[in-house]
Amino acid sequence: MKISTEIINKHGISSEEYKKIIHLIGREPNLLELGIFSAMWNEHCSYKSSKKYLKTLPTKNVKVIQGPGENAGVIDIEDNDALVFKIESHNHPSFIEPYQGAATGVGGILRDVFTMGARPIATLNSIHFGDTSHPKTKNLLSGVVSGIGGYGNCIGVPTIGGEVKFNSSYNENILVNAMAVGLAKKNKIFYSKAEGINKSVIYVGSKTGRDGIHGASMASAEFDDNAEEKKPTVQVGDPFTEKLLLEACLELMKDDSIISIQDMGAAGLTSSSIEMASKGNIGIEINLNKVPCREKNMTPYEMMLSESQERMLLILNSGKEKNAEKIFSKWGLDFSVIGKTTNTKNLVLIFDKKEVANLPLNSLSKDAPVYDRKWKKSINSKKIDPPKDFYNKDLYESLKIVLSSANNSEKNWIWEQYDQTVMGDSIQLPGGDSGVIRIHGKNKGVALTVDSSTHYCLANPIVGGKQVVCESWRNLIAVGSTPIAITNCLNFGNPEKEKIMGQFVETIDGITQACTYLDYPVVSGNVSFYNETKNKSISPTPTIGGVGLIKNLNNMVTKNFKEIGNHILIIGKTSGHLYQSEFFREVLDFKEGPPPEINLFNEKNNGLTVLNLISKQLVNSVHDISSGGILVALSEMCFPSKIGAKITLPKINIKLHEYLFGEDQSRYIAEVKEENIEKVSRILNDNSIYFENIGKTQEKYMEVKNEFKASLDEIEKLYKYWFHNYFGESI
Amino acid sequence: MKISVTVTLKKDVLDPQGKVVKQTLKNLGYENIEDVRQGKFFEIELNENDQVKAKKIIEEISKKLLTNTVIEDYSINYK
Amino acid sequence: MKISVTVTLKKDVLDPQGKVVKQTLKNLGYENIEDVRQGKFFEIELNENDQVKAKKIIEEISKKLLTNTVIEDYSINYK
Amino acid sequence: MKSSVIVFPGSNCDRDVAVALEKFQIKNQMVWHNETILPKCDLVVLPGGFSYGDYLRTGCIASKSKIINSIIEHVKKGGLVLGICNGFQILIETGLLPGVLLRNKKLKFLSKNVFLKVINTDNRFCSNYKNKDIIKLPIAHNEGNFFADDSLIKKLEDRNLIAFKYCDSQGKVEKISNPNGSSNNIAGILNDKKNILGMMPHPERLIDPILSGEDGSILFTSLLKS
Ligand SMILES: Nc1ncnc2c1ncn2[C@@H]1O[C@H](COP(=O)(O)OP(=O)(O)O)[C@@H](O)[C@H]1O
Ligand SMILES: [Mg+2]
Repeated sequence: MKISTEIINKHGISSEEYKKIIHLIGREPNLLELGIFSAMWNEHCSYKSSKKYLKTLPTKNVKVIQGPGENAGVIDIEDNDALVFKIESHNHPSFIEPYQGAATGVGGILRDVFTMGARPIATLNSIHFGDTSHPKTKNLLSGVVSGIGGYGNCIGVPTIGGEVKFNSSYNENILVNAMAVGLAKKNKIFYSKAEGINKSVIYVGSKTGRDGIHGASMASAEFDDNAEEKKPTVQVGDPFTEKLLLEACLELMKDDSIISIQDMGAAGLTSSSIEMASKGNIGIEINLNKVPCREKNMTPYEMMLSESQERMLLILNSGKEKNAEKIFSKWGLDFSVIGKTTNTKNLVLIFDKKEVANLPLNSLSKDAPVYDRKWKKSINSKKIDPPKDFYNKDLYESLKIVLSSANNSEKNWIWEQYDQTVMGDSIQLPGGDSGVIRIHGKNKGVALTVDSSTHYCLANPIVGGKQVVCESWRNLIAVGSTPIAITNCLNFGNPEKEKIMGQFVETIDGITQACTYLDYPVVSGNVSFYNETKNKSISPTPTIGGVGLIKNLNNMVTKNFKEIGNHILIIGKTSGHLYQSEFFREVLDFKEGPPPEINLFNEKNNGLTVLNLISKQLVNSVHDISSGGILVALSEMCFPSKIGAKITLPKINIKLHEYLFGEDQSRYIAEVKEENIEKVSRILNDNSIYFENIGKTQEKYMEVKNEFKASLDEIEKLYKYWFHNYFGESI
Repeated sequence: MKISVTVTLKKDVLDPQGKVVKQTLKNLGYENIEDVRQGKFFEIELNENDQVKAKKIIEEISKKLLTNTVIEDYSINYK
Repeated sequence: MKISVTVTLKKDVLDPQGKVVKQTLKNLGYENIEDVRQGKFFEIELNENDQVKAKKIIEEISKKLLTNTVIEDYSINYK
Repeated sequence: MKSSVIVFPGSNCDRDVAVALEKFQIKNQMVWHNETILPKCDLVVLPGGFSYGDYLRTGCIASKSKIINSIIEHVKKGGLVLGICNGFQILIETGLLPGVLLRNKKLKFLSKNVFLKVINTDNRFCSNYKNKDIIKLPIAHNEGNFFADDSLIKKLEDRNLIAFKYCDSQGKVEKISNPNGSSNNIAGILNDKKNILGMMPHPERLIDPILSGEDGSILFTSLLKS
């Protein structure tokens, strides 16, 4: 069959790229081979637009065991424990089918983690939706949340944190980013690199069906009679099978059977087999008749490009097949020897005893196209005058507006749909600055957070990139953990547009600056481009998943106030930056202006000093000040224990609203007992840190002296039930 | 008027539930079960005597609410 | 042979799913929905040509597995 | 005291409950659902999770497992059985406990700490709750809406077979403190002989002060005493 230009186009391969294929393999590919190229060379697998810039990210420090390039990143958390983690997007599928899209997103990221020999111990998610008034938002939100829960709850991994944001730029392109964290032994990490010739290549897990067959979607009409029947379908997740796969893999990993292992994610069998073989610089031969299929008469094209979930590819040491098969059949999973490693450095596919594809592996991986896309500098948002009378706004009314907005209200409606406590090691549940999971059987823990920064990044990608890394770092500090490393998911529009590419390049610049300065490297991640519909792109949205270590759980803090009569300190300097703040946005509907600048020196100095105070047990509670500013942060510290606060504004030269709602960075609020206040002040002074003692905790009232005094119950109601009201649910 | 709607998964869409039910039946000794697919069934009581109007309403709600048309099909049964 | 089984909740058993569907329909403006009850639907492919035998098997598995007879009824449909 | 935790495909609280049992010096072993003979033990625990993915009906397919017959034998001989969450659902599908567990009234998975009133302390699972009958435990389920007809409810109430009811922090049992819509706020029930307890909340998840509470511990120490 002749490959027409139309078929090539429909595989998303440009004419330049097609010429390159012919050059690389010395002939025209057949349809199956074209499909394989299209899967491997697309943006998702090849990172052809982003590679150049991803290389600039800092990826190493003394704790990093494995940086980007494997299924997930790995860091050392001492005592022979290693933490394996990664974040990934499932944006497009979730927009089409929110439940299944989000569910399979969670399934995919969990596989990335247990492929490496780690038992998943926590998941987090960052989800972005359009305006709350947009007709699609409600369905998408409830579908995504129940999909995330549906999968994670069934597997039995606690969801320990996340974030949810609403913004019109996501009206037609929602974001669903899922992060998984696993625990492994440092000396028992499994990698995907194949080794050795004539080793068995083994397929395990679910059967292959016609799920989400890439590129074939439209092309199939031309080369198939019963096109309708073979239309690609949305992937449906089967968390039950995944749970079995998890247990079976971990059981097999107890001995030394496995040479290499790779989950079948995007581009299924194609990318997994090619990645394993090309990393090992060897060849691979697969007999497609051995692939377990769900439907009758599946073609090699369908088998190679299917994205059926819950499948893995293994390469085993010789003689280990029998034992492995026993384990997988005990768990009721398919197990099939589908091929072997070879010394040809080619991918060879056999079907019905005929060779149906034969491609040099280099042409699919190392020689895949890499682009140096054109980009232009972002036009950063300038300081234009805000509405003049903003300082006439009633403080208390403004606080209520901010706290009862979709973006700033409590997300309990969401996290209550996620099992947060399974596995019995959830020390800090969603609702704090970071989730904290105890390392099973020990008195140490890891702190986990995901953060993004839509408004700031759109206004200024470099500052926004820096800010989101710093916020993540701050969230980890605030619970008393030492930040170690991050994973990141970069969600952007179409990189072929100079403006979007510019946002991407500049965001990475900001991330790199902050990560480098804070010694907070990137160990894994994912890029999601083309989040764009009808020429309207999403705001640039880097999502940062941060991980920190708490060596001694006795030195952990939470954000809720502990006692009445303690001092309240604002640590870090407040200069009252209101541009891009929630106050401007929610109360005045004013969205212009630059985001707050970040001084990395202060960020680090403030953070490390706060960490020091926590580890000396000199502070009773800590919360970082982020969106909404001091007044919102203070409210969040009051609600959980129903302890109020009475504050007096320091005598400084900024306006009330600026002080209370400003979003200056690198700040924390800390609760300090009378007996410790001198020591704390001394430590802060010794480290040249600016701080203010603004008042004391008191009984169930939130009070700004001479301004307002309000009962916590009244404010909390607004904060807690936004989602219930949105869905018309009784409380 | 009583009307029932049956919602089934489209062909080629994975049916994890059906799969487990089939396997369980096999384990229970029912060897000749070739396949099981699980769907949903709705019995709707509608206060509408006009057949045509009723039909329109049921069609609408089947599409809008009862069925996830990305992965499911429906069929309506007027008794 | 293809056989389908419909499983429905008994009349006096609470049906949280049906109730929510009904409420949602009302919220969507379908005022004349009197009641919605949700059940399950199974399509079974059986490798058995003998009608009588097939019937016996399906009866059995409906009772043994597909239905919780404490709260559910089933009906079988031979096509 | 010896216990057996039964592991079904899809169980996911099996390790958690084993950890809890061992913490309180109950010698435990894990038993695979496909075994036909139950090892000698005083207590059988059916753990939480999603056995068989909760497909078809929660607990239904697990209730057809090979091990079930020997659990029924164990019960007949007066042995103890504790079913937590999915374990409770399995006990109901097996017929060892009456009633049925429907979807939560809001049709959503619900994971949060709830308050419980211990209604019956005169059994081998709850005796140590005598001194503390308002407790806090987490729930995490999709199908915990216990439903029973009037006569069964009456029987459970009359014979004092309800172990736990959802309540508020003051111990008031009201509709507003009912998270999932269950009849009479029921969170856990006993069989006639009181050697079987099925409950939706997870005692094994709150056994340590660092986990924001230890009210679950009391259940395990009660068992140990018995
Ligand atoms: N989708 C979600 N899933 C789970 N937890 C969430 C979700 N969204 C928000 N949360 C939790 O709500 C709390 C507040 O979130 P956020 O305002 O983003 O925190 P911060 O400003 O500290 O980054 C955090 O503990 C977070 O984990
Ligand atoms: Mg925070």
